[in-house]
Amino acid sequence: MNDMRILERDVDTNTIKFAGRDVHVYYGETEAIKGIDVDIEDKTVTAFIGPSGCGKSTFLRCLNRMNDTIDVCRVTGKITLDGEDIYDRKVDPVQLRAKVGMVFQKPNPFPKSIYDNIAYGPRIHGLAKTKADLDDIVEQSLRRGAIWDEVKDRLDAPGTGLSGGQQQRLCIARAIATAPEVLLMDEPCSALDPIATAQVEELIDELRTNYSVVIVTHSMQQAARVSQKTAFFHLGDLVEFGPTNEIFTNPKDPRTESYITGRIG
Amino acid sequence: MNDMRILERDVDTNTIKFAGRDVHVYYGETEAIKGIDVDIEDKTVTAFIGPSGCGKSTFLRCLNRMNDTIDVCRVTGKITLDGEDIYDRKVDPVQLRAKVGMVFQKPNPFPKSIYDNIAYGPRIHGLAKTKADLDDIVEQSLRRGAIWDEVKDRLDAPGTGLSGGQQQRLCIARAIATAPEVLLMDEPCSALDPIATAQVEELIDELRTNYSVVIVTHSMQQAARVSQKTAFFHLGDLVEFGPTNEIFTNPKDPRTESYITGRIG
Amino acid sequence: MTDATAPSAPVSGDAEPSSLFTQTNRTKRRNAAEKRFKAYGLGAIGIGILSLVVLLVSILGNGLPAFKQTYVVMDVTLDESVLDPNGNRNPEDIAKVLTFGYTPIIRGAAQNLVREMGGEVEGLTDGMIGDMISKEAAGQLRRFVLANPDLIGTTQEFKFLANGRIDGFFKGRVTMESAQIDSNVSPEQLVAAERLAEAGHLTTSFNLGFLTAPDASDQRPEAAGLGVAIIGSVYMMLVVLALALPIGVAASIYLEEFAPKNWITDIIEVNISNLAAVPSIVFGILGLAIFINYAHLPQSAPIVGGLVLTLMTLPTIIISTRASLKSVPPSIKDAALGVGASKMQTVFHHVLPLAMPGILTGAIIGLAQALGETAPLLLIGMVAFVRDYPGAPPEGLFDPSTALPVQVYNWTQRSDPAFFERASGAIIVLLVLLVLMNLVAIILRRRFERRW
Amino acid sequence: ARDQVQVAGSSTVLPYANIVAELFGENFDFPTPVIESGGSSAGLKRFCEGVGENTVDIANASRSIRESEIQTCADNGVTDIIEVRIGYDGIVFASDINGPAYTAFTEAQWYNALAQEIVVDGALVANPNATWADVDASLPAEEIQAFIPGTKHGTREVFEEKVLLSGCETSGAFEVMTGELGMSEDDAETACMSVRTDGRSVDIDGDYTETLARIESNPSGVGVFGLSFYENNTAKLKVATMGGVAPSTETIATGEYPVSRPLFFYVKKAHIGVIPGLKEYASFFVSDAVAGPGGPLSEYGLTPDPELGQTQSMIENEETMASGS
Amino acid sequence: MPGILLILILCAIAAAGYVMGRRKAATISGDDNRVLHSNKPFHGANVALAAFLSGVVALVASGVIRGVTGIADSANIMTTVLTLGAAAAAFYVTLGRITLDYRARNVTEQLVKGILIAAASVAILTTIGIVLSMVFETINFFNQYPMLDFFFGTNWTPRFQGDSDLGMLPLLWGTLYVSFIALMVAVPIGLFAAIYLAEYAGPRVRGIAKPLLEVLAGIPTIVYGLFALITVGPILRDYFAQPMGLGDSGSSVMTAGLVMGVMLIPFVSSLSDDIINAVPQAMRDGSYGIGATKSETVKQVVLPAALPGIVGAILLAASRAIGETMIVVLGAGAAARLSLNPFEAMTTVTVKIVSQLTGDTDFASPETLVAFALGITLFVITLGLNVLALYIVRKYREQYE
Ligand SMILES: Nc1ncnc2c1ncn2[C@@H]1O[C@H](COP(=O)(O)OP(=O)(O)OP(=O)(O)O)[C@@H](O)[C@H]1O
Ligand SMILES: Nc1ncnc2c1ncn2[C@@H]1O[C@H](COP(=O)(O)OP(=O)(O)OP(=O)(O)O)[C@@H](O)[C@H]1O
Ligand SMILES: [Mg+2]
Ligand SMILES: [Mg+2]
Repeated sequence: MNDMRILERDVDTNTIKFAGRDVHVYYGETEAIKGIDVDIEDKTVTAFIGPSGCGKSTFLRCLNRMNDTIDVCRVTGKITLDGEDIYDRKVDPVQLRAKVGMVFQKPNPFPKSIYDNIAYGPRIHGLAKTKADLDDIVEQSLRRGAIWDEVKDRLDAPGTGLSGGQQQRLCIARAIATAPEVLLMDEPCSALDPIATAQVEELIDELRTNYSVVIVTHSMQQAARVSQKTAFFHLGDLVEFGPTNEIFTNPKDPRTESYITGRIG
Repeated sequence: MNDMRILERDVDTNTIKFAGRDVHVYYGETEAIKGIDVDIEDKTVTAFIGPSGCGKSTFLRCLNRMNDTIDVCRVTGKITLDGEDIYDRKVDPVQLRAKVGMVFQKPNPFPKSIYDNIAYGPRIHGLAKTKADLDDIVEQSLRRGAIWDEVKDRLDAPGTGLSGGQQQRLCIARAIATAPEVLLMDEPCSALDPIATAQVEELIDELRTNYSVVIVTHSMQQAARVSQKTAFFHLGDLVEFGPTNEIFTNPKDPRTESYITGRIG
Repeated sequence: MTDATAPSAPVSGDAEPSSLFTQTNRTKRRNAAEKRFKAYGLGAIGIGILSLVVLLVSILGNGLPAFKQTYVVMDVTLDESVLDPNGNRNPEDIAKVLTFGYTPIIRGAAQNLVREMGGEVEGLTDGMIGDMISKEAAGQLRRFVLANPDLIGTTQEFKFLANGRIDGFFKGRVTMESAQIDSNVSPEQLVAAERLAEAGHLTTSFNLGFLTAPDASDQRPEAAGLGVAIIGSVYMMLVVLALALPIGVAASIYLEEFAPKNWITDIIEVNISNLAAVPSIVFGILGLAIFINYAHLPQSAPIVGGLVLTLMTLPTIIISTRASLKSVPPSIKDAALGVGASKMQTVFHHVLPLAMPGILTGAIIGLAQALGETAPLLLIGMVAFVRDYPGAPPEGLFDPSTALPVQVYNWTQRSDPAFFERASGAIIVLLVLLVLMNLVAIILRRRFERRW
Repeated sequence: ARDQVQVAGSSTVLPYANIVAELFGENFDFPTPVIESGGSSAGLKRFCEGVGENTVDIANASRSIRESEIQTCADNGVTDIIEVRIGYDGIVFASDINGPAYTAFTEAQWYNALAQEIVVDGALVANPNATWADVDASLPAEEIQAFIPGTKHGTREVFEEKVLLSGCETSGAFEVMTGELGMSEDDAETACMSVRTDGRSVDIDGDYTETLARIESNPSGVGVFGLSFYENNTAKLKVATMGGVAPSTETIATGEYPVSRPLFFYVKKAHIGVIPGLKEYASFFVSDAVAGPGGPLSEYGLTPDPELGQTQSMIENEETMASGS
Repeated sequence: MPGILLILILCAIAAAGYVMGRRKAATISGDDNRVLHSNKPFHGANVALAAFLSGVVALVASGVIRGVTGIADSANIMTTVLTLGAAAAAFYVTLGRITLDYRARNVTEQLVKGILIAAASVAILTTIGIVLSMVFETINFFNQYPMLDFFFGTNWTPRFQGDSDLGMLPLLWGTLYVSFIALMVAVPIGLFAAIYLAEYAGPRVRGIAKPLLEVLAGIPTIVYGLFALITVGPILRDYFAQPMGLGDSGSSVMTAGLVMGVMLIPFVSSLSDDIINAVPQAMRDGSYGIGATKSETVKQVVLPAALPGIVGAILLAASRAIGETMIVVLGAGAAARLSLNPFEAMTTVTVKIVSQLTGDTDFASPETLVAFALGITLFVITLGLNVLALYIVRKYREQYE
């Protein structure tokens, strides 16, 4: 199903996918992101790390304009996707979000059945011609989300009746079911046990060959394991951005260093 | 304020706080907890570990009868707190929950100001005589929840406008504000950065001197760091329960071992 | 939000590591408050249901008799000299004999019947006997003769309505004592009626006519029925349902989900709540001005009534729909937007289903209001005396008709007490219609009512 | 095109119009006319809205049309109006059948019981009477509690003019006011017709059934009713004589019973020939068989108009108000 | 009715448009949704909607033209031609526009949004209509009656012959008083009932009790009125008013208010119940987890979160209370009076609007026209109250996630 797209995409490698220039984000009066410049490459996993409340989620939500839904939130500066300004008035945020999928920090399954949770995206995007196609997409997504075994017997049960970690994986599966070009994941493994975490990390790695993935994480180890690029945020600033191994082994900014060395576990 | 309590409690040490006997929990037809016997000691940190969906949260919610709020949920067997059956018909779940506080897996701040989020509990339990008392409790709780610095200037802002990790710490602060005898924490550090995690772990350690703490975590390291006892859940069974160092160094059950050794990070 | 359980209790009392079985004073107080609170809730529902029961009992008590009716069965000789004076069976000539001509025939037949039974009732005059039969009978007989001209000259058996007072006698509304002082009925008539009943000429049976017949004038309460009113009400509800619900929901969706939040939407919001407070008769003024005087729609027509009621129910539906749209958690919307659903899709696929219970509640309450409203119909000509049935829809929507609440209103104003019973009967019909109409909504609502 | 006659107007005329419409539908091939109620005022307003299918053909009225209304009509193109007087409506004073013995009243007693201010010892004072016995010792010693038509009712006009004003005059109060107290005739009339507002007199904006219900829940009260309403409820109400005359269609027809008023309907001439059955309905209404003595209308309580024949010929010739007067 | 036939034809055109649009989109994309900007159904819906809406707009426009110019029935042909022509044109144009990049979804959604806006403007148009249909007569009234006397007069005594006192204050007072009492009954009972239904009752009790309470809203008001007059009024008079020396009127503000309150219960209870039910369970869990009782949770967490909806429900009830006539007529009597005593008869603006409009007086007289002035005044006053309510909601609104 998805192969055609994938083939087409293989042409360009590691070009810049997202470019942010002087991005500021305000919640009402307070400035949550204080002027950020960043280039996110295609076919790369980029990790956002930083202390809680530093603006990781906020910036992540800028990348697919999810911040549009918060009344008090205002974004200035320029963010481009494949060279096109995503905050341009002509850009259809819906189309943008279809390209740029998202897994939210708090798992938010639809109050529908597990099946419908996954099938919703493919349905509205017309990705399945037949019911069998759709069944197939649902199964594949759930498998890749590492939750198929747990839910295969209860696809009709409500998605909200799952455990915390299951909901999180359901949301991951939901996000990849629409085959987006970029996947934004806000702490996708926070509620997962090590085994499930490993499976999701595998998935991320697999996605990387074709898509671009941005992941917010609090686990330095995870960032080190899965990402090629790491961005360190601090109090709304992008303090440091570079290849992951460099950041972890040889941080340039003292704040980065203290954050990384202050690490635990 | 709380000192009086603490003094009196110091008398008995490491007695059994919670005892579960043949506890089964059903969601409608499906059995989520399949007959568990467990003794949770006072002044001890007990960690619940196990793969996602194995029933940790479910069992945790049994301990303060939060499962009462789920219509389809049914609990059988016996759970005692200080020797008293908490599922006895004469027991008032409200009083139970005042004694047994809880931090939920998904942060759920009230749609109120940050101040009111914390003050709510002390108010209903009448823990503060004056406004100053209350201010004091709020500040202390937020400090211990490691979030005071971030929110001290915006106590009137809504709690729902915080970042994911901030909300989680707010909920921790909210839970300790009522000074419960037992604190149940469902993955309290999942959305926290390492520094905040360390602070929360410190808090847990501090609480241990007077209270009993039960914590669900996916991080083996965290379990090892903070807990004295560890329970390993698997598919609704309590596979192994014992002193933390024993479980981690010398697991008796092959399932425990494979879970622990399969660990990552 | 300050609370009754504000910090006031001594802390030391609680410090005791207490047993779960012994409640602290504060807990006792809080639990007592809890019990009280719950009792208030139960009491509130109790009061509501009790009121309902009281009202229903009184309605049923007054109205159920309307579903029964007393009939007189008797033979009538269709006298040719009166009915077809020319003797040529020409329908046109027969039609020239008005009901005034038929009345003496029926009265005569009734007199014969009573006299033949023997056992003179003292003081019973011929006039009194004639008055025992409904005035409706003449019309009934005339229709029969016009339809069957060949039967003129023969004797046929007819089942006529008994006069309202006689009917009331068999329902307990009229008694011998009351007849004594009632100038419209005499005890002698009642005695005669009893005899007729014994002889089987006077029977009481289910009153189908009450549901099917059109209204009747003040002189014939026994003949008055709800046929036209039921059709009119159903037509109007069709119009309201087809317009108010979609328009109301669409308007709410726009205002709640799409409209920019600025002073214009504030004005619209205030304005809509304000429309709900506009007295319903004002909507009648509006309907008269717009639909009849400007758009030239016919008077007394269900289409106009439906349109006016639509405008009147819109605020109710909009307010309730908006309230429930507002209560859908934003995280659900985020989830949908996050997988690339457009705002429109988000609303229609996720928000609306979650808001459905509130929308249906609005519909239930709005329709209840629309179904029971009289005042706005006053000005567009539907508070009227209509005896011809409107046609089948859609044309029938433009024919004159009345509505159930109008019939209730009219009947309670009539002087003959028999109409009061009919009015209560009409209320029963109205409530049954209401429940039937809402049943779908109630069942649907129960399906959507799930807490996630 | 509309094929039924459309009538609007007075709720006092309504029952009579209903009876006629029903008979008309039964006896003719035309559809039964649609009779709306809502008051003379609203009916005439609709009537005067213009000429055309979406306006009414006939307005029922419990009073004659006013000059200003004729003007409005004319402004909207409704120029030719046929005025039809159908008979007289008697207004009676009745009380609960088991209540106190209110059996005979005079206008003066009503004036003294209900006026805002009455003349006592040559001076105008706020009405001090609390019981009927205060007004006249021959009346029962019961609290005054009168249920009279609301100020929007045509009946109220009759009540004020034919009972209060005439009571004011016969009791001599009017003379005192215009004479000793030096009031102008207009002021005196207004004073005579002002009803007390301390709750002893209750305005009924609804219909006679409401008055009846009020009397039932307050049996010492006296209410004002239409004759036909009373005749249908003789089992619940007992009527009082006025000035010694008992109300009945006969006494009203002869003018012995003082409190009555004429009822009318107005036909839009421009609709005759356009709306089928309009003229036939009007003629049928005033035909002897219907509106004459012994006809269904008089049976129901309408006092037949002695000059019915004139009205019939007026309709026959389609004489409009202008051409008629 | 040719109009209905025309609408049916339009529906048929729309259906055809859907099928053809969808098919064309499928053809040009080789039945692969991913190369299309918009999903196939949107292309279909786009054609269908465009054709249908153009037709309807043309139909309405020609109707308005007919209404304005007064061209009679013969112009029906013109209407038909115009309507079908517009529909066909739109059909052709939108079908032709379908390309791979054509943003059918956006266009369709714009069209739908247009429909939504049109629906929302019905409410606005209604308001304008109401104001327009009353303002001229109101001006007429004020030409005949001094404005100051109307607004500030404390005397309401219309006379049949004219020369009346038409001060609206007693009516306004009555309106506020009756509504206040009705709300004092309906709001606590309704709210408590809603809370019980949403938080305490099991699904079965709730499934039965809620619809039952809703029947209260469907009982014709005349029944309530008679109940007030015959039952409640005498009881209040005999057991409360007379023993307390507060007068002996059978009909009183209290009677009408109590009975009206009962009628309004479902307005508050049903709507509030839905709103309360929609508050996420996590909110409650948070509160229970701290050891709050159910009632504390309801009072301090659930109700504040549900406040906007509940205020909406109360406003609706208040609106009905202000607009109600029958109960007031029968229950409260018809006496316009400024008094604090709840056991005295009073009347309301709405009642007087109805009675002044439906009586027998001259329709051009101030006694009739005052109804319009009353209507407009009431409109303005309730507008003020609504602004106040909006302000309160804004201030105390608590948004959950
Ligand atoms: N409300 C519910 N209704 C039905 N099933 C439920 C509900 N909540 C949990 N379950 C099921 O019960 C099982 C145990 O769930 P629980 O939440 O206790 O898992 P957990 O150990 O906390 O997992 P995690 O680490 O993912 O949070 C899971 O299979 C889950 O799907
Ligand atoms: N809706 C909102 N309204 C107001 N302030 C907000 C809102 N959301 C976030 N903030 C504030 O913006 C800042 C950045 O928040 P953000 O959610 O981006 O943090 P984060 O880096 O994702 O933190 P975490 O790791 O805790 O999730 C925080 O100070 C937070 O309090
Ligand atoms: Mg975050
Ligand atoms: Mg869990």
